[in-house]
Amino acid sequence: MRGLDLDYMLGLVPVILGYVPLTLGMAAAGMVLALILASLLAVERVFRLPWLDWAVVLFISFFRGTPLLVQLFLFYYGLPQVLSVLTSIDGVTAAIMGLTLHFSAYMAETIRAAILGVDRSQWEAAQSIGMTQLQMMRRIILPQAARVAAPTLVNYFIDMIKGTSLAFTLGVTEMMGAAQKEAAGSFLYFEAFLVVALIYWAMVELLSQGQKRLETYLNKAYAR
Amino acid sequence: MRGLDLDYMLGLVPVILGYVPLTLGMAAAGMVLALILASLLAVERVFRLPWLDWAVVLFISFFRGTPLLVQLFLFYYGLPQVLSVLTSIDGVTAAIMGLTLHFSAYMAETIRAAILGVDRSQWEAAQSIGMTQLQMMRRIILPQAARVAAPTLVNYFIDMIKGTSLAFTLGVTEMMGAAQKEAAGSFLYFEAFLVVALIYWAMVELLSQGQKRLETYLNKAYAR
Amino acid sequence: MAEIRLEGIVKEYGALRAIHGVDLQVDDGEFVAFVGPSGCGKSTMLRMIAGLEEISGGRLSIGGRVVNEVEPKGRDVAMVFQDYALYPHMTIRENIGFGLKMRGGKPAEIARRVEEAARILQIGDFLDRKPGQLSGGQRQRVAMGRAIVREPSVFLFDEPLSNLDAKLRVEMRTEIKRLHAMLGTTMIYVTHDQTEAMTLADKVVVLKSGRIVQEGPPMELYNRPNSRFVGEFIGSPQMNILSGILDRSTGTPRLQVGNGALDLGEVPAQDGTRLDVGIRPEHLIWAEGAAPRLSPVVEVYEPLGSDTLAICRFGGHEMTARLAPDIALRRDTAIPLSYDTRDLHYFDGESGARLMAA
Amino acid sequence: MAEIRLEGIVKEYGALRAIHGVDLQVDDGEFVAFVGPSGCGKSTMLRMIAGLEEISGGRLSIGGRVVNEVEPKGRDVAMVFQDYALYPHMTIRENIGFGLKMRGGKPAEIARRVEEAARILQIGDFLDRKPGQLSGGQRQRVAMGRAIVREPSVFLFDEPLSNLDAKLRVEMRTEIKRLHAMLGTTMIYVTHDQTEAMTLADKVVVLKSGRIVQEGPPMELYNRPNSRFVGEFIGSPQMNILSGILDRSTGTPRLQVGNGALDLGEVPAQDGTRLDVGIRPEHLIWAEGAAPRLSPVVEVYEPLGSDTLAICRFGGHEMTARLAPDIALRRDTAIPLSYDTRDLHYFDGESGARLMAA
Repeated sequence: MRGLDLDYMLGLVPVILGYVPLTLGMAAAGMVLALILASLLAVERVFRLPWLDWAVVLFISFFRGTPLLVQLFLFYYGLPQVLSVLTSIDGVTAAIMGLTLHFSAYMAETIRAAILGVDRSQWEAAQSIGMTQLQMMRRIILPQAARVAAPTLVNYFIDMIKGTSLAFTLGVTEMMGAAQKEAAGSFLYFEAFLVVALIYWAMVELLSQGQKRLETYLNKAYAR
Repeated sequence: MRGLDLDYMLGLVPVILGYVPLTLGMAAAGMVLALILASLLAVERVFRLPWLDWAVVLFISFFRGTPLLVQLFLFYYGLPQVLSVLTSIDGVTAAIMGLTLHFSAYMAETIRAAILGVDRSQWEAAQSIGMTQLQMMRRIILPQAARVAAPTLVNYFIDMIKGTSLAFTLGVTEMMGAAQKEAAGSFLYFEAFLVVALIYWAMVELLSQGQKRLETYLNKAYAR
Repeated sequence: MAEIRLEGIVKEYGALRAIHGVDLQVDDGEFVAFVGPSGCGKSTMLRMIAGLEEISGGRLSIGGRVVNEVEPKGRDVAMVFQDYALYPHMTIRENIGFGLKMRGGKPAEIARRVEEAARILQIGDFLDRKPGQLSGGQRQRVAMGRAIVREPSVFLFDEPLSNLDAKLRVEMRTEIKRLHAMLGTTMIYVTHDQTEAMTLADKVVVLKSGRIVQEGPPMELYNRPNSRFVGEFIGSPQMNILSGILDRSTGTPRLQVGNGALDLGEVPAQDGTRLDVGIRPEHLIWAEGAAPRLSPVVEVYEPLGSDTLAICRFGGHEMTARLAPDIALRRDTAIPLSYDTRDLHYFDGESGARLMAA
Repeated sequence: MAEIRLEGIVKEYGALRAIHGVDLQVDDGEFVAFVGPSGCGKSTMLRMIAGLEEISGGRLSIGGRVVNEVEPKGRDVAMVFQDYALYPHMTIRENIGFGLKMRGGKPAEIARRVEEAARILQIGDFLDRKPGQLSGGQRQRVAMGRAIVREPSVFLFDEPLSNLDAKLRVEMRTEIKRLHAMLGTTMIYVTHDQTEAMTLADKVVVLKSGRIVQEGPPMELYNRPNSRFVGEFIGSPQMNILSGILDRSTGTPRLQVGNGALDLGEVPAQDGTRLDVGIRPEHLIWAEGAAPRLSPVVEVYEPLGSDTLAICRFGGHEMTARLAPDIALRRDTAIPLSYDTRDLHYFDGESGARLMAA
């Protein structure tokens, strides 16, 4: 039909790159919050506190069991209708909230598996030298679990970066939104979305390389 | 602000359920195509054919490295601009195409890891009784790899079902699209999206249960 | 003072009884080995003493104090685990000193005691490495160092050598024996390997299905097993067992086995009794020239260098003789063997219990 | 006819040479064991014979035919793998028959041969189970069945028993020996365990760093090791080595070791030579009453039942004596030992080579 307009693409790159900080900012905020929430959920799942466990199980199941898009729509368009505090929620906040809840459910399972993966004799050795449950968790179990979980958690961070593209559907002008707006003027949709794709690809590739190095490093430092 | 309109929700359930076949149909079609494509990619990655390997690596990296949403927009809004055969592509086809390519990249890595996970001595034992590469693959390696990969592949199927929700952004009236339209009339967005979420949840829960049983069964039948 | 007393110790998992009321006395400074096939309850017993497993019934006292309800840390015991249980994220120094640090020891005092433990176990060179950089044998030493540094009154070992290869196992066995000689601390050692139990312990406790079958010094168990089970379990190669019928018709007692007969010594049993007669491989003596008591056929023979094992067939039984390495053997050939009837063990053919003179 | 000849066999991985030109003859029907510490190249050699590893140089012939370039299936060999390599998705019957099926065997003929192999190995009861349902020993039998059924002219075993526990290992060892007696097929067996090599093989080949150090019948290696390495590697407990200086000043040759001296026999070496003298634990004899040749101090002792090992210290060396079980030993006490000088082994103090009479 027509050739690629490379000049247009080249010109678009700095425009889209200008939105990278927003994308990374949303992902980073979501990651930090999700890590905290996931750790709490995971520790609960390990100790299985009565009266709390079923709620945690339900929470994890719901956020793993429904699409992120549906969750975002529910928070941004739906929830303000029934919760007055959320009436003036903006798209970015809703996106971060949605990413946090969605990924914390996944990450909780990863952290839980890593905690339970620590050998039983490690618990017992700690117990026999007289540590409290909390000391054990903090000094013995979590440092080991963190190393096991780290590569998977980095993977979730990568997924989260990709997940920020859904903020676009909440009307946030992030990379996709900006590309859409640009293309609406030029009508060069293919070029615009391709630029977005390539920038995402570059970000993810960089992080994947870092993750691979982390994995190699942890495997080496942590050989048993 | 206001209470939940349960009557409305109950009335909405059969409406949304009517779109479940479309969702499952898209996911199933995508899954079948992705399985075929992923197996081919995985086998290539194991044998590393010269002149093809770099292309497969690039393909997998691109489709894992960019958001599904961006891929769908690229195929539906962008690609028809430069490829005339795609001019009249409809949303459902574009969604299936996008899901196939996206998930085949992930599944290829799973299948490849499962193949390489089969003990080297299994290859050698097969080799020493004089099987050809193809016989080995078909009779010894793939049956074992399939069992290892199956639970993860079912997980990807679940992810694919959730991924179909993005077809909504291509203008396809699937579950989300239907809910959106309904809610546009009643203005009960929260209720509408909640119904969609609950139906997704139910579908995913059912499949997860099945997956867990499959995993237990395979672990038992396959103990070493 | 760290003698240990078990009185009627019971362990139940729901309706399942794993330990059936065990009584045992471990003296101060004694080295006791629990040995038995897998599932006999030896590890469960150790874990109850360590406080890692609750006691369902009976009384456990350490150093005169009943400790059934005492937390592990309050029992003044240190346990060495089969998989070492080292903390992979800490250096060896930190691993060894960690218990003291958690108890609020002074840094200078901790450092001194870590150095001392490292000296005893010859691991001073690795103190700043991580466990992942050590070999299996070195890790096992560190695990022992972590126990030693706490200066407990009892050491508990849970199959500590079973992850090591054969050669290292023999070396570490000697190390542990030296350690006991040096420290003089009470030690309880769990193993499934009878050689380890025999070579290490002052007292060997043989367990089976949650009960003590026999306890005593190694050589007592070896020379006077109280049952066919202990006879076969202790000693390598295994004791030969010949099952047959006691025949007193010719005056001297004989065992009818297959279509042959074996001379016996004084058996405290009646004519016609079903009998299992045991004889250890080294008690079957080459009887060239002399009149052999039996002439089994060699099936295979295995030269070990210092001895040769002849695996033979006699009266439908397989039996092993330990012979001098310079005897020339041939497959499918009968060999002349004899024995001293005082080296025979007599077990009841039904219960397997040793037959004792009235 | 399935003799195997290796002539100048070399294996290189890039610039690294793993096997340095090995020559070896394996006769038809012979049972040969390759033994050595890890990294000595024993597995590489076996894999080259199997065709699983390319040969970098030299000539390999099986049954008189050069097979350097022949595919594994064309060599008429069957290999038994350390981890069994059973196909987990097939029943035992299918596992055993699979190779025949792939070669286009007739179903009736396959069934007959599977049944025959199952009978020999006593696995007839498991034929319809999956490998996952079998114990380690049973799986090992199936792996052997898979090899037997093909009726190859050579069996290759790659550490087949190393995943089994000690007791089962001894049992299966005897089984393999019986199998060889029954089939009479040429077998090559790789192991790191010198006991397995000694007990199984007609000829033991000791490897070190990709070279054959010594080859010969088990007892020849045991009685006349050509180097300190072989002397220490073969035999358990290990040969004692005393390093010192040869002293001929008193007329009879003696070894100056620490501040003591040992009587030697006729040593083909000059006064003042650095010497490693080897003596096996069973050649140190209890010398109560008689004048002992040495009086080492017992550090620990280990009763094995049939014998007791005394681990002693003498002239700065650790040495082990194998004594009768009824000798009473005490820690930190000197014991009177003697030996026959004909049981001594003399090795060069520098090269470790056995000193031969000129």
